[in-house]
Amino acid sequence: MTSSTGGSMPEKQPFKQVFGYPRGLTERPTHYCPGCMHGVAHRLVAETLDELGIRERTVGISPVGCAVLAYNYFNCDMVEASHGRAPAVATGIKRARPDLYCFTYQGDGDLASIGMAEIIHAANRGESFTVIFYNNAIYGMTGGQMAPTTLVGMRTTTSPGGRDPLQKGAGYPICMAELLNTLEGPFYIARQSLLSSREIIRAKRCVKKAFQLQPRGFTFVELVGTCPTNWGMAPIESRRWASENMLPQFPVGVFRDREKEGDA
Amino acid sequence: MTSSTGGSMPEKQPFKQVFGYPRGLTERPTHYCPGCMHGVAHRLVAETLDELGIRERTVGISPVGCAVLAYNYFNCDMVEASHGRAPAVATGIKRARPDLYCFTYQGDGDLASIGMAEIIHAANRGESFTVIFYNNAIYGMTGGQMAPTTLVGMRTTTSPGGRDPLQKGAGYPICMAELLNTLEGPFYIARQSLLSSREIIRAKRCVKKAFQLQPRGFTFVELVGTCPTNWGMAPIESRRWASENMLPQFPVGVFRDREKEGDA
Amino acid sequence: MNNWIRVDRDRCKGCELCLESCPEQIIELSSVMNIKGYHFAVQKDADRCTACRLCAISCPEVAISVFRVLKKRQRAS
Amino acid sequence: MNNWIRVDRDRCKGCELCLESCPEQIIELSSVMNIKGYHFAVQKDADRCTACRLCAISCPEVAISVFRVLKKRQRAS
Amino acid sequence: MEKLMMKGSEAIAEAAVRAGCRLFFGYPITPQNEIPEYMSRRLFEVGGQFVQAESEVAASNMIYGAAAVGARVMTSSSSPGISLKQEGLSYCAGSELPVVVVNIMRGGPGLGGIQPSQSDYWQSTKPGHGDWHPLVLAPSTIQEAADLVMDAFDLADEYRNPVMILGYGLIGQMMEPVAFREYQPREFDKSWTTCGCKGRPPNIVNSLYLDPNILEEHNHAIFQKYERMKREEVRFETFRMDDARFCLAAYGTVARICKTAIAQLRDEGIKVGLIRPITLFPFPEAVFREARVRWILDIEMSMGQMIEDVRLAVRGRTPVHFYGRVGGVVPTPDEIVRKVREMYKEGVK
Amino acid sequence: MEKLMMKGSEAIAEAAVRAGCRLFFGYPITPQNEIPEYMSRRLFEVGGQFVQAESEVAASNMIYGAAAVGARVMTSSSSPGISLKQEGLSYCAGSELPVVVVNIMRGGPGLGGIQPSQSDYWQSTKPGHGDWHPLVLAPSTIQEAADLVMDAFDLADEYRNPVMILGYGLIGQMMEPVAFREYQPREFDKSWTTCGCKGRPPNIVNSLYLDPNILEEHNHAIFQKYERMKREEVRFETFRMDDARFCLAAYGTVARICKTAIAQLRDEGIKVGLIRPITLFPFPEAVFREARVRWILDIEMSMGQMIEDVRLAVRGRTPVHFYGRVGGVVPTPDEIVRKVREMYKEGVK
Amino acid sequence: MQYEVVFAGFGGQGVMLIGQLLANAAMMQGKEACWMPSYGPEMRGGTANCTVVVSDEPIGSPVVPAPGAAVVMNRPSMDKFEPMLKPGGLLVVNSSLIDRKASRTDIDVIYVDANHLAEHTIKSPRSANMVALGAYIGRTNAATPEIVKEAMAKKMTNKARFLPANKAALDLGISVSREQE
Amino acid sequence: MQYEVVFAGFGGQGVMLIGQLLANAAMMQGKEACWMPSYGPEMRGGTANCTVVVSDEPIGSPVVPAPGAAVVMNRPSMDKFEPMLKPGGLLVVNSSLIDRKASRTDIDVIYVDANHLAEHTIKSPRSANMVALGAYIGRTNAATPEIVKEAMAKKMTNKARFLPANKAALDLGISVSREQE
Ligand SMILES: Cc1ncc(C[n+]2csc(CCOP(=O)(O)OP(=O)(O)O)c2C)c(N)n1
Ligand SMILES: Cc1ncc(C[n+]2csc(CCOP(=O)(O)OP(=O)(O)O)c2C)c(N)n1
Ligand code: SF4
Ligand code: SF4
Ligand code: SF4
Ligand code: SF4
Ligand code: SF4
Ligand code: SF4
Ligand SMILES: [Mg+2]
Ligand SMILES: [Mg+2]
Repeated sequence: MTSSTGGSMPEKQPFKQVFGYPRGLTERPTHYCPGCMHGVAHRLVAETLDELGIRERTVGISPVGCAVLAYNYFNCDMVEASHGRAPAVATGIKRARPDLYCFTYQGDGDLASIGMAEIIHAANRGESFTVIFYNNAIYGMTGGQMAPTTLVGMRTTTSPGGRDPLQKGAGYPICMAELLNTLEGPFYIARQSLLSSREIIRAKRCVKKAFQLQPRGFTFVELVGTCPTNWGMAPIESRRWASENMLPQFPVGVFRDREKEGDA
Repeated sequence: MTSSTGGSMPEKQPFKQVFGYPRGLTERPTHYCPGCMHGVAHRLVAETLDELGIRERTVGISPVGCAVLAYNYFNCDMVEASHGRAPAVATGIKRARPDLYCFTYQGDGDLASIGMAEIIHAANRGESFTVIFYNNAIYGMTGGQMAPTTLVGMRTTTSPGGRDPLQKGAGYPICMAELLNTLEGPFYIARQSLLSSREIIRAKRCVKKAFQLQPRGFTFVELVGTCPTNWGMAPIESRRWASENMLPQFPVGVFRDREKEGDA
Repeated sequence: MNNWIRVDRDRCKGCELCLESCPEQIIELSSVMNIKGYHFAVQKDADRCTACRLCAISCPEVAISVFRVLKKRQRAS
Repeated sequence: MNNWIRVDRDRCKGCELCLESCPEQIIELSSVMNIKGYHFAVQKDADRCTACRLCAISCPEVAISVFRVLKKRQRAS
Repeated sequence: MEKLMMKGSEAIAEAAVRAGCRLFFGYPITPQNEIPEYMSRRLFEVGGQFVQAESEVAASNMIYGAAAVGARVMTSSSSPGISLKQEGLSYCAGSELPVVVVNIMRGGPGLGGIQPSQSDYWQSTKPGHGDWHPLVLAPSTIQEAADLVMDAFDLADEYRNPVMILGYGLIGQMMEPVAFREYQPREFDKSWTTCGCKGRPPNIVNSLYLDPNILEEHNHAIFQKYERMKREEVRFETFRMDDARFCLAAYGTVARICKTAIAQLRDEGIKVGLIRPITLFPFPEAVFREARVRWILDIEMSMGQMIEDVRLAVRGRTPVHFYGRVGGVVPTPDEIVRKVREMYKEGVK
Repeated sequence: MEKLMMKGSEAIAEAAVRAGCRLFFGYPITPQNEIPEYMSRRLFEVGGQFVQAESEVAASNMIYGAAAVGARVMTSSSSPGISLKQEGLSYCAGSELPVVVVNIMRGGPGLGGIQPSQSDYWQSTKPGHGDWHPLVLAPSTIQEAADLVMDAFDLADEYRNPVMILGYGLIGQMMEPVAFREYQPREFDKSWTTCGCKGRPPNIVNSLYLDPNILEEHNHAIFQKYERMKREEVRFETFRMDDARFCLAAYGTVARICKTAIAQLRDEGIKVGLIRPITLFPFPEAVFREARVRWILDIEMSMGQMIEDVRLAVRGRTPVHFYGRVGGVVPTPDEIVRKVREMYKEGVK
Repeated sequence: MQYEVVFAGFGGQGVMLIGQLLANAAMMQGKEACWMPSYGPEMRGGTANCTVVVSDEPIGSPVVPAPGAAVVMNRPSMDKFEPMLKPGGLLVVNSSLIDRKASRTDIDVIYVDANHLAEHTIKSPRSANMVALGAYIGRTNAATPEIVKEAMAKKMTNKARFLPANKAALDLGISVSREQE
Repeated sequence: MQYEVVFAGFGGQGVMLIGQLLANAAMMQGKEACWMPSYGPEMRGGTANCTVVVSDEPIGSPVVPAPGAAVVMNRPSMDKFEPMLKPGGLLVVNSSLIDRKASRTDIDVIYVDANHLAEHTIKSPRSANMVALGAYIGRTNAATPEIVKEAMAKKMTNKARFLPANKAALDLGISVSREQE
């Protein structure tokens, strides 16, 4: 992978590009806000498609949410699903074409609120696709309303006094990885965070694993991310805030790995 | 509660009626098939309304399913909900009138299939109503299709070769009590069976408890019952079959009791 | 003892669950049919009835009432 | 060392995540704006760059490429 | 009355609160998020309740429950969300429940776009399964939106039927001065509600009738209410129709755009007027039928939906032409002027 | 061709399989349970897949996915379930996906009943949000149902648009002889499907267009397909219209009931004929418009829905009257005879 | 010629089946045929019924408010369908379970002791429905006995062992109805 | 008399707010007023804009394809709205961020160094938008300066401490525009 062209480098020495733009992404700049980690999550998927050599056999599904335009960013065949129903769409795709790889990319409003029935039942049927679940504890796209994963006390435009499960019956943050882990169907369930480079590296491993195991069943990776815009924070601040506040609620880890269990 | 009239009894001795028709039920005969335990479940609720003296302050919600006509059987105000959405209807009722008691009565297709999102979110918000969940592992009303709680290998009209999670991706039985127990919101969660008089007595205790605790939050009682008609079994056989086959999959017990936990 | 049960014959659907539930095995189905066309439950041997209510508890149609003859001290209360 | 990074200036949104991620703290924002109106990231002291890629891994815009100068034995391979 | 400069969505929400609405169940969707957001602040202040429902489906069933126990309740959404509410709303109609639904339409089909559109006319006036209609009110200014919302609650209670406020981004996002009139509470019979059967036999809220003859009767009873609506609730505005030889037909803010166009056309000597239906169901048939004009030009932000009701109203006596923009494109006064001028020159096509 | 005595639902399912349908996603609801049940047996035999979806909403999105990768796919439901599918179907239309949907209607509104009804005419022909239509086929015999299902898959592929088979209990539950014609597979362009981008740039299946101008273009493109349907796909049957002075309008089995009535009326010397639309969208306007009759009597199992399309077709030139039964009541030939006789005596009302 | 007949009885009496047999037989004879069940919860526990229309011409209405014939296997069915019959119509009454006589005088009535004959003569209690069907086709020309038997053989493949009994029951029903002519 | 003006700029420049101030002021002056934002994802990162219509009569179209005036706070906004202006219309250009001159000759143009003036003269960098608003009302009669200030006081209650600076900025904008007359 050496190359003789490059930036403006002082001396011509032999070099190697050790990080570059993945083939799994189109060249289109994203519409995401500065510091939003949807872009990171996209890249992890894209790199995985490259590394596993499955880009041309993969169909991705964008959700309704900030990632709705993901169909412009992933450099593979893409389908745009209705809000929350990506797992049903993926079911249709994989039942028709089990030879393809398929992933859904969903936000927390999409997956855990309106799409709760669809994710649970697809997981329970053990449909063989991969879910990339971007959890930023808020509805980004629509301007910062409360999500099922919103933390207790967190202010959003529909929980202006902070999410209040007791006085206002606004409910508690729902932990999707743990919830799905009570089902028999899933093959692989993990949660990782995107809040530092090191965490991103760990997350990447899980994303890749999820795609590798996809032919054997339902694989699910929750990625704890941010929404600087609707949290009203600078990107760096949002990263810190998420580390301190979201990770205790949404602990990272591999919750299920049927391959390791030697279960299949 | 002594009474001087009675059946045709040989000698006139003082006696007491130790079991009779509850006020909580109307006198209408049910449309349920012979030996179907919907009737038992109804009676447990009705007796509870009587014993707690809340019949006139209670509104019940019938589902879409064999119990759809429950609005004719319960002797309290009744609302008929759309398929699976009884928890949403109950939310509307209790938010408007927290002073009322409210229960939903739902089947497994209603609650665990189409209504999955509604039951999870109502539970998670800790809405203060009681759910009576009649689990007979099948769609009774529509003629015996597979339900989310159908056992692996069980034949239904839409799993004619037996529910097959592996070859046909038909999924595994979903254990609703356990699933809801992963949420923070619920106050009380129990599962009991209706497969013998003794089990019914235990079930009654839980139903009553659920109503007693209702003012403090979301209470849920799953009742393992039968569907002799669509299982193609005589009532007694169905009771035996359920004991042997359903209870291992759906173990009885009290999964959560926040009162005991001293948690509230 | 002289307890007994009363079966609402036209509510009964002849499911036999009470038959199986009775520890004394003193319930049987009638040979005639009720208006719905079911053979209904009848108590064949009331003398042995303990008024344990297990039959009634099992009955999905709430067709059974149970009556207990009071012993002397019970009558007092 | 003489590794370096290249920032696609018009992709960069000036979020500063790479700044914070760089163990060498050798990235800063430009004073000028790119076409989108953002101050973009620039590597201020390439000499200290270890090509560790942590900046690139953190960048949501995939705006950073990382180049490593090969040591002699690496060149051989 | 003090005038406030308010966003349409917020004026709608505030008007609801002033009309006694204490319960709101809804799910976010652009371009109506300001309604749930406003309600999430406001309702707890006045002792009400706000629930962000898990979905539009759930929300449409939450209002069902709240209405069953006699509460004034509202939900709001936008086109795809309204599609999801169709089952629940049909239940409300079947069970004769008074609910108020706000639909701030956007372009379709599918995910479509979020810009203004009127392409839910059909699913609003002739909705989901079964024979039923909501009473549909289409405001053209923020002031009117606020007024109609107040009326909506009374109409819902009067007819025990869903009432829909039909707007789109131009109404929901726009700010205009609004003065809230003093709302005069009226008494409605609520003896049918399911609030506990103390002192009476139980009430049942239900839409299931297994006997076709009874279900038929039930349908006829519902349609008798619609007949009464047709007699008593039809609303419309006419603008410069007195001497008009040509007539524009448009609802909502599109009618305002037409007015701007009409001013210009009148200056050119083209005698054109406007009929603006305010109730889309019941549709103001008579005013169209009785309009003595050479032609009617129906203008919509859709591929042509209300036009069918206009045509049905005139029964072939007046030619009805169409000019539509769609997908979020808002017609400008100029293009309407051009279109009319063209038709004028060509004579009656 | 061998004739088989088959239930309508099963004939529909079998016809789908013979037309190459290998995927079925559906949710139980009376009176169409035989369709999913049949498919759950049959599809695995032919190497296909059957999924009992968790809901109608899910099913309508599963067909979306399967169609996106080029599969022949079907779902079926009944009225309340079709309401729930409205969002998903609008997405299918917006993304131009070929799907086949069977609606075995029942009485409404709400839970209604399960007996035959035609009160989904509106939500079938002028459905959910956004400007779109499925191509709607209404069979009147089991044989026709089987034939139309086969056509439906071709029409869906031809137009990349949802096609709906509209029936009700009378079609779904009834048994009649049916002979399945040899299905002739046709080739359709599937280069747009999302089956992996090997050797080409990625394909996108999508209905979102944030730029209103592009969304408007997209709408126009879709409507060009509808215009073509109107030219090329209109189907109807006429019965004894040659010398008819009066015309009945009815679709589905109701038309057969009309035929029985017509036989009797003709015996009495009343020259009445029948126009039976087979495609409800595109609606057979011309045949109604060109019918030289004194009046048209529209007969539906609804409160009057198709009648609007009949009226729009005749543009006021022919009076259109209505006779409806609703809630699951099926009109008898006798009552139609009586109604026509009455109108005949009164002359043209 | 058009035949319309309702078969009605309790859920387990096999009335749907005999309706289907008739419809199949008619089809096999080259006629038009249509079988229409009642469906839904009304079936559960209560009575079941189906209507069969057989005709030489395409069948108009599959719904027959006043059928030409009714085969009633139990009392509620008799109560329901006797009044609906066309004047001059045919009523086949399962006198084993129906203790009353027809009250109309403008119709033909055949009383057939179907359950008893099935149990005692045919020794196959479950073929009472076939006896009743036989009584119907013995009187009308909706389908020939031979072809009904062919239809039986075709349709009841998984119950082949009952075939001889069913055929015998059909014949018995035919002869009963002829006797009453 | 009817005024139509578009306020446009980057997301954070406060263009929506000055539009609302103008609309509020007009209303307080007894006029009809209408404020219409652009909304949706196009706002994110990109430009935001709103249209204000002020009139003595009920306002017809709130959508104004060819506005009488535009206040453009950044370059993309200028590129977008300059061509749309009505002939004879008014363009207020924030010359701090826009380096080019207007290319049309059939319109009035005011150049106002809004960011610079706000930062250096007013010492309140965030009130560049008020400078621009001042420039607009200094030239038109859509609303009087006094009433705009009243509107400020009413609308920005939670930012009262910025009020003096904002008023000063408004005045500064007014004088700049008057200077250029
Ligand atoms: C049926 C329907 N309901 C609601 C919406 C509006 N909507 C768009 S995105 C969204 C929420 C997105 O939140 P999330 O899934 O958390 O994604 P994020 O934007 O945070 O990445 C909603 C409610 C819609 N488009 N369709
Ligand atoms: C929206 C909708 N979908 C489907 C149905 C049809 N339906 C009626 S009952 C039922 C299932 C009932 O099963 P369950 O909830 O298990 O209750 P059971 O009859 O077993 O008591 C279904 C699918 C319906 N009425 N509405
Ligand atoms: S709104 Fe939030 S989630 Fe959406 S792109 Fe912006 S930062 Fe990311
Ligand atoms: S069908 Fe099953 S669940 Fe329904 S009433 Fe009969 S036995 Fe009970
Ligand atoms: S009360 Fe007890 S002993 Fe008496 S009949 Fe019932 S079960 Fe038997
Ligand atoms: S349990 Fe009840 S219904 Fe069943 S046989 Fe006994 S009395 Fe009859
Ligand atoms: S590669 Fe490492 S050292 Fe070099 S700039 Fe990036 S983070 Fe800093
Ligand atoms: S992380 Fe990327 S987008 Fe953010 S400042 Fe660095 S290079 Fe720019
Ligand atoms: Mg989110
Ligand atoms: Mg069930």
